[in-house]
Amino acid sequence: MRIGFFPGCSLEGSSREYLESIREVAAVLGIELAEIPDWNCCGATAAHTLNHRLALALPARTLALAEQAGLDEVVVPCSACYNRLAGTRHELLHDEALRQQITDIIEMNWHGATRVLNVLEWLNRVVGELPGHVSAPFGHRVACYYGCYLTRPKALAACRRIEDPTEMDDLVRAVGAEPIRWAYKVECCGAGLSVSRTESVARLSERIVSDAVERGAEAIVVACPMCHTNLDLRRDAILAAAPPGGRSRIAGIPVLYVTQVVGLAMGVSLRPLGLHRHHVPVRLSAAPPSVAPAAAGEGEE
Amino acid sequence: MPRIGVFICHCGENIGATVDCEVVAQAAGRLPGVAHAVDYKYMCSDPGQSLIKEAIREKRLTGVVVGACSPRMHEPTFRRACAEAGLNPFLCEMANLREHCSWVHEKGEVTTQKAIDLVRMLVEKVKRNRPLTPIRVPITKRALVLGGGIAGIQAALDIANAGHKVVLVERDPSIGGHMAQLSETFPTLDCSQCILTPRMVEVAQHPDITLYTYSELESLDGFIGNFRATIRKKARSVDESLCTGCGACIQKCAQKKIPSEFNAGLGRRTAIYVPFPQAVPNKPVIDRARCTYYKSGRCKLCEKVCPTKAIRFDQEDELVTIDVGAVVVATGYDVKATSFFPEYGYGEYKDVITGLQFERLASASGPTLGEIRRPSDNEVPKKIVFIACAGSRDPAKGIHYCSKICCMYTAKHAMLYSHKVHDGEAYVFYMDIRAGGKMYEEFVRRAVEEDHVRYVRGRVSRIYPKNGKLIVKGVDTLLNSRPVEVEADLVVLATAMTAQPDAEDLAQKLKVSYDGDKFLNEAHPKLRPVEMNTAGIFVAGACQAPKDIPETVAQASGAASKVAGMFSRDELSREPVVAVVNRQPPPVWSTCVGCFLCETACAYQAIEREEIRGRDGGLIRTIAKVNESVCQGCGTCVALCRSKSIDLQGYTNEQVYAELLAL
Amino acid sequence: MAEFEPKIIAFVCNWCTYAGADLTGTSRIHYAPNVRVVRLPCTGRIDFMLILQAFGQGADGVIVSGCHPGDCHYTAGNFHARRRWMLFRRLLDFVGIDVRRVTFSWVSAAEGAKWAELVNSVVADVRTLGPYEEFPQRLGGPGQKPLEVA
Amino acid sequence: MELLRDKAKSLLTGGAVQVVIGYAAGSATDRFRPHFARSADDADRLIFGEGCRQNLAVYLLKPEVRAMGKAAVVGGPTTLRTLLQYAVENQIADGLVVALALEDGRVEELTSFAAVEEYLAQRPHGLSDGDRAELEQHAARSQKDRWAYWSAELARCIRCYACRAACPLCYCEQCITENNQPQWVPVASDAFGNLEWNVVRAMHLAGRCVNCGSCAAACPENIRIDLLNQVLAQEAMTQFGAEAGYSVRKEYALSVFKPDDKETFIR
Repeated sequence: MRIGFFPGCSLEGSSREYLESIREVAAVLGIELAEIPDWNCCGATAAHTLNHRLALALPARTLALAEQAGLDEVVVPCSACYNRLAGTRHELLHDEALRQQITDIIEMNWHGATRVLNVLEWLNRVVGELPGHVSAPFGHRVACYYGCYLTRPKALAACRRIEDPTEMDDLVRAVGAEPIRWAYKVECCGAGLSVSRTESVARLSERIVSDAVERGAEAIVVACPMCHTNLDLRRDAILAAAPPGGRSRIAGIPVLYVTQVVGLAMGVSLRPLGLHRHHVPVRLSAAPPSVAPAAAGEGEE
Repeated sequence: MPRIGVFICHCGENIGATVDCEVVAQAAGRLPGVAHAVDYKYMCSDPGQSLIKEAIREKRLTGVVVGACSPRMHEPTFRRACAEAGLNPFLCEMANLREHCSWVHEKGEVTTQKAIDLVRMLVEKVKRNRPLTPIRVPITKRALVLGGGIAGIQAALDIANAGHKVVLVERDPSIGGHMAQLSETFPTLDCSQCILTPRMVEVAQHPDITLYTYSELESLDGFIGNFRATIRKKARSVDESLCTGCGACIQKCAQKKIPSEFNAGLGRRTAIYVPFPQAVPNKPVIDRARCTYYKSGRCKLCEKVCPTKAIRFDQEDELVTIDVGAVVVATGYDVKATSFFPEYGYGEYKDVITGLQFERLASASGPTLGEIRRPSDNEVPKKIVFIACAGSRDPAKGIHYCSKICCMYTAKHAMLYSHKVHDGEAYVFYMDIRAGGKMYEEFVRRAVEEDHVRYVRGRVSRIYPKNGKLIVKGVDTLLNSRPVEVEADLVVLATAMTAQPDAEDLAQKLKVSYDGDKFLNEAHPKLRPVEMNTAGIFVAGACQAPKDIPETVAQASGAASKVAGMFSRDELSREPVVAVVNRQPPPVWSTCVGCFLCETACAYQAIEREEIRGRDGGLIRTIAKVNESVCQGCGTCVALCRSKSIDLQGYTNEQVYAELLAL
Repeated sequence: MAEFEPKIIAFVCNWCTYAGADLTGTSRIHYAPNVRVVRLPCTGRIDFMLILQAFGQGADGVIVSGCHPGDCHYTAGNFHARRRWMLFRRLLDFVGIDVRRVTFSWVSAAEGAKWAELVNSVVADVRTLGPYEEFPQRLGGPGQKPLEVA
Repeated sequence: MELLRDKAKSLLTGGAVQVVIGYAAGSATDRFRPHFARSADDADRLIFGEGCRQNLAVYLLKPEVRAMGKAAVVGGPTTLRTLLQYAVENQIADGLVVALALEDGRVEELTSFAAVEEYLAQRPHGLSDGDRAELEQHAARSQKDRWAYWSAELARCIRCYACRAACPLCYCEQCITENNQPQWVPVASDAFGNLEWNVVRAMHLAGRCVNCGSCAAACPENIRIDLLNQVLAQEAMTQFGAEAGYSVRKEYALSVFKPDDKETFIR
C-alpha cells in the first residue's frame, strides 16, 4: 500500500521523533509513505493571521503538487498542518470563485482530488491489523490527549465525537494500552500562546498533566507536535506553575506520540522511535505495574 | 351547440379606464359559441348580477364567462348568481381583466387586445366545463385521541363536552403524561398535579369518553369522517373490572428495585405497579419483563394477596376496532438523556441530571418528597448549576431548534431551589433568555432579582468530577469572555425536547408528514396550525413542536373545536375539484393500466386500488381510484399519468388545452 | 419597423403565482402586456406537454411558475414539478431547443413586484432572442390570427 | 445453448412454466426472432447469440402470452431490469415469471424478484462508457448544431410507433397518441408532431427506461431515439440517484422527491 505523506516543518525539526516513529510503524505495516515532491510551508506559522489568500495559496500549492503526483490521500501528522491543508481544501471546494483566485495565484490546476488524513484517521483504517503486529503489548494506563486541532472546527474534525473523541483511545487499546477516562482530552494546552505568553501555556498545560496523573495515567499520548512540545519540553515551566506540593507527582509522567506507543508495542526499540529525544525521560517498564493507581471519581468502563 | 354568455365588467374606472370594455364585449360576441355578450359598469352589483341571471334564463345559456376582477376575488359571487338562475355554478368562469390586465398595463389597444385574448381563453375553457356537484361525505361522529397527556386530556374533554363520543388511547398504564411528573408550573408556581389530576378524573368519569390506557394504536385506515382504528390493549395481567385498586399486590411484590419511569429513574417501583398514586385508572399492571413469575415461573405473591382475585397471568393483548370520524394526535415528546452529552458527564455522573429528573426531586410526590437532595449521596446540594440549551440550538449536536420551554423551567427550577435551600447558590448558564409570554419575562426577572440566581451568559464546555465535586467549566461572555469554573454539587441539564422515539412509526401509521426532527407537520404553519395534511387528522401539543402547557392546551382546544365543528354537520361537503380516473365501457373498463406510480406522488393518500371484476367474480384488472373525500385537487397525478387516465375536474386536460389553443 | 413583440405564455399555480400576479395588480405595478396566463391549481398539475404545445402554438417564450419550495398549498406539488422540470429541461436542451425561452420560477403570493420583474425580464430576453421561428408550429392550430380590434 | 435448452425443457416438462420466451433462428443467419416454446420440442429451437438483443420482456404483458400461463423469459441484465420495473409498476406479481439470465454462455434461473435484485446488484450499473461518451459528444455540440441534428433526424420519423411496440415499458393500453380529447400529439407526421411524440416518449420513460435499446433497434429509420432515453436516465441518476429496474421499491424518480433536490435554473 502506498499513501501520500506531508511531514511539515515540525517533523523535520523539533518533532523528529514523531517522523521517525511514523516511518517505523509504516514500515512494519508495509505502507509506503510517498512524500509530496517539493512540498512547502503549510502557512500555520503566521500566514493565516495576516493574509487569507496567502494562507490558502500555500497549502493549495502543496495539495496541487500532491494531485499532480497522483496521490489520492495524504497523511499529514502535524495537526496544525492538517488543519491548514484540510481547511484550505474545504474552503476551496465550497467556493468556486475563491478556488479560481487561488489557482491563478499558484498557477496550477487543483480539483480537490487529494484527500487529507491525519495520523489517527490513517491508523484507524488499519486498526484491525494492529493486534496482529503487536509483540509487546503496551500494558500501561495512558491518557489520550487530543488537543484542539483534531476535533475543531467541526467541518474538518477528524474525530466523530468532537467533545469526547475516542479515536486515539481505540488505537492505543488495540496495542494493549488502557486509555483512562479523563476530563482534559480536548482542553487547550496553550499552544496558541506558546511564543507570546509562556506563563499561560505553563498554567494550562499543568492542569492537563496534573489531571492525567491524578487519574492514574502512566503516560500521556499525543498526536500533535505542539501538544508534545508543551507537555514535554515545557515540563520545567509546568512544574514551576504547579502548586508546591504537587510537583514531584507530575514531574515524571512521559509524553509519547501515538505512533511511538504503537511502535513500542510492535517491538521496535526505543532509539529508532526517537524516544531518547524526549525531555521527560521515557522509563516505562515493559510489564504493566502490579497495582494500578486508583482513579479519582471515575467509574470503570 | 354551446350558448355562452360573456359579461364584461368596467369595475367603474378600474377596468373601463384602461380597457375598452365595449370593444371587448363586441369581440367576444363574435366568438363561436357565444350567444350573448354585454358590458356593464359594476357586474358584481345587484343589477349586474341580475343581468347575468336574466341572460341565463332568457338566452338559455350553457356557460358564463365574467370578464372582471380576479377569480380569487369574486368567483364565488358569480357562481352563486349562476346557481340562483339555475345554471350549474361550475359552468361559470372568470377572465381576470383587472389584476392581470387593466391595473398592470397602459391604456391602449394592446391592453384591450390582451383583455380579448383572456376572454377568449376562458370562453374556450367554459365550453368544455361540465356541471359538477359538491362532494358529500358522511361522518362518524366519534373522535380518536392519541395520547393521554395534557394535550390529549384537554382535546378529549373539549370534544366530549361538545356532545361527541371520544376514544382516548394512552400507552402508559395511566393518563397524565409529562405534566403529571412536573412539580410546579411556570410562571405561577401552581402545583402541576393539583391542576391536572382533577382533569384526569374528569376524563375517567366522563360518560362520552372511552379510555384505553396501556394501549397503542395498531393501525388506522380510511379517510376523513370514516376512519377505522385498530387499538392494541396490552395485557395488564389484571382484570380491571375486578380490581379495586387497594394496592395489596404492590405491597407484597418481590421486585422492589425497578427504576420508576414516573420518577425519571430517580425512584423505585415494583413489578406490579401503578405509575403514581393519583394514576387514572388507579389499577396496576404487571411489568412482565421484570416480574419474578414471568421470569422464573414462581412467585404469584400478588395473586395470593389479591382480595378480589383480579390477577390474570394468562391475559393476552386484545385488538379492538373502532370507527371514528376524526383523529387528534397528541402523543407528546421525549427529552434527551444525559448520556447524549459525553462532555457533561458521559451519562454516568449520578449528580448530572435532566430537568425532568429535577422536577421529580422538587415534587412533593417525588422520591425525596420535595426536598432537593442529590442522587449520589442524598445530600442537599449547596451549589447547583443549571445548564440551559443542553443540546438545543446546537447544530454540532444535530439539534438546530430551540426547545422553547427550557428558559422558563430553568428559571423555575432555580427559583424552587432557592426557596427550598436557603443557603444554596444557584447558577444558570444560558445562551439567550427567551421569555416571550404572559408574565414570563417578569418571572425570569424574579429569579434573578428576588431569588438571586446567578445567570451566567455563556456555554459550559465540560463537567468532570474532582474531590467529590462536579467541576463545571464554562465561559462568561458578558465579563470579557472570562473562563468560569464552578464547583457544583448538582448539575441540571435543560436537555433538548425531542420527538418521541417512535414518532416516525406513528406518522407512517397515520400517513401524515413529519419534519427532519421527527416532529409531526401541521397542514400550514400559519393558517392551519392544528390540522394535518391528511384531512380529518388533527395535531395538538409537543408532538408537533416543543411547546409549553398553555400553548399545548390552546392547541388541543383548537384541535377539539375543529373536530367539534366537523361533527356539527352530518356530512362533509367539498368543492368537486378532485381528480377522477376515467371509466370506459367494457371491455376497456378504463385506460388506467394500474401502474400506481401516481400513488407515491399523492401527498394525500387519495389514490386507492379498485378491482374490476367480471360477472363471474374473476378479477379483470386493478386500476387506480381517487378517493374524492381525501383528494385535494392539486393535479400532480394528472400530470404524471402517461395514458392521461386521471383528469382533474374543473381543470381537465381538455379545458386547459382549449385555453391554450385559443391563444 | 415596430419592435418585435414576443408572445409569452405563462403557466402558473393558483395559490402562489396567480395570487402574486393579483398582488402586482392591486399594487398597480406595470409590466409588459405580452404575457397570457393559464391558471392551474398547482405546478404539480402542469404537464410538460403544455410547454411544448405553447411553443407549437406560436409562443416565443414560456413562463412556468409556482410556490417556493416548502410553500406549496398542496404540500409537495412543486417538489414533484421541480423534478419533472429538471428532467424536461435537460431533454429540451439535449435536442437543441433553446432553453432560454423557458423560464421556471417561484413567485409567492407576496411577490407582486417579482412577478412584474419576471415578466419584464422574460419579455426583454425573448425580444433579444427574436421570434422562435425554428420551432415547428402546430398544423391547423396557430395559423389563426388573433381577433382584430374592431 | 444446450444449457439453455435443457433448462427450458426442464421448466416446461416439470410444469414450472407453461411457456419459455426466447430467441429462435430468423430469416437470415444474423437474424433472430422471438420464440415461444411451449413444449420440450419447441425448446429445441431456442438459440442464443450475439444478435439476440431484443428485450423479450415486452411480450410478458400481452394478453395472449398471459393466457398461456406462467412464463420464463430469456435475457440479459436489461430484460431483468424490465421485470423489476414491472414489479414496481404493479404489472407482474412476484413468482409469476421466471427469468433465465444469460451471461457468458451460462444460464441462471431466477424465480423471484428478490433473486433478480440480488443478481443485478452484482452487475455493473449505469450507462456503459461507450454510451456515456456518445452522450457527451452530443451534448458538447452547440445548441444550434444539436437542433440541426435532431430536427433533421426527427424529420425522418414516419410515426410508425415501432419504438413504442418494441419498448417493454410502453405498455399503456391507450397511448397518449391515441388520445384525441385533447389531441395531445398531432396524428400527422409533421415536424411538430414528430418532436412532440419523441419528447413525450422520452419523458414518459424518464426514470423508468432500462436502457435495453429495443426502441432504436426497432426504428425503421434508424433514428437514435435511445439517446433521448439515455440522457434522461443519466440525469435522473446524477440529480436524484434514481436508477430504474434495480429494485422493487417504488422509487420512481418523478413520483418521489427530496425537499433539497438541487437545480440551478429556477428563478
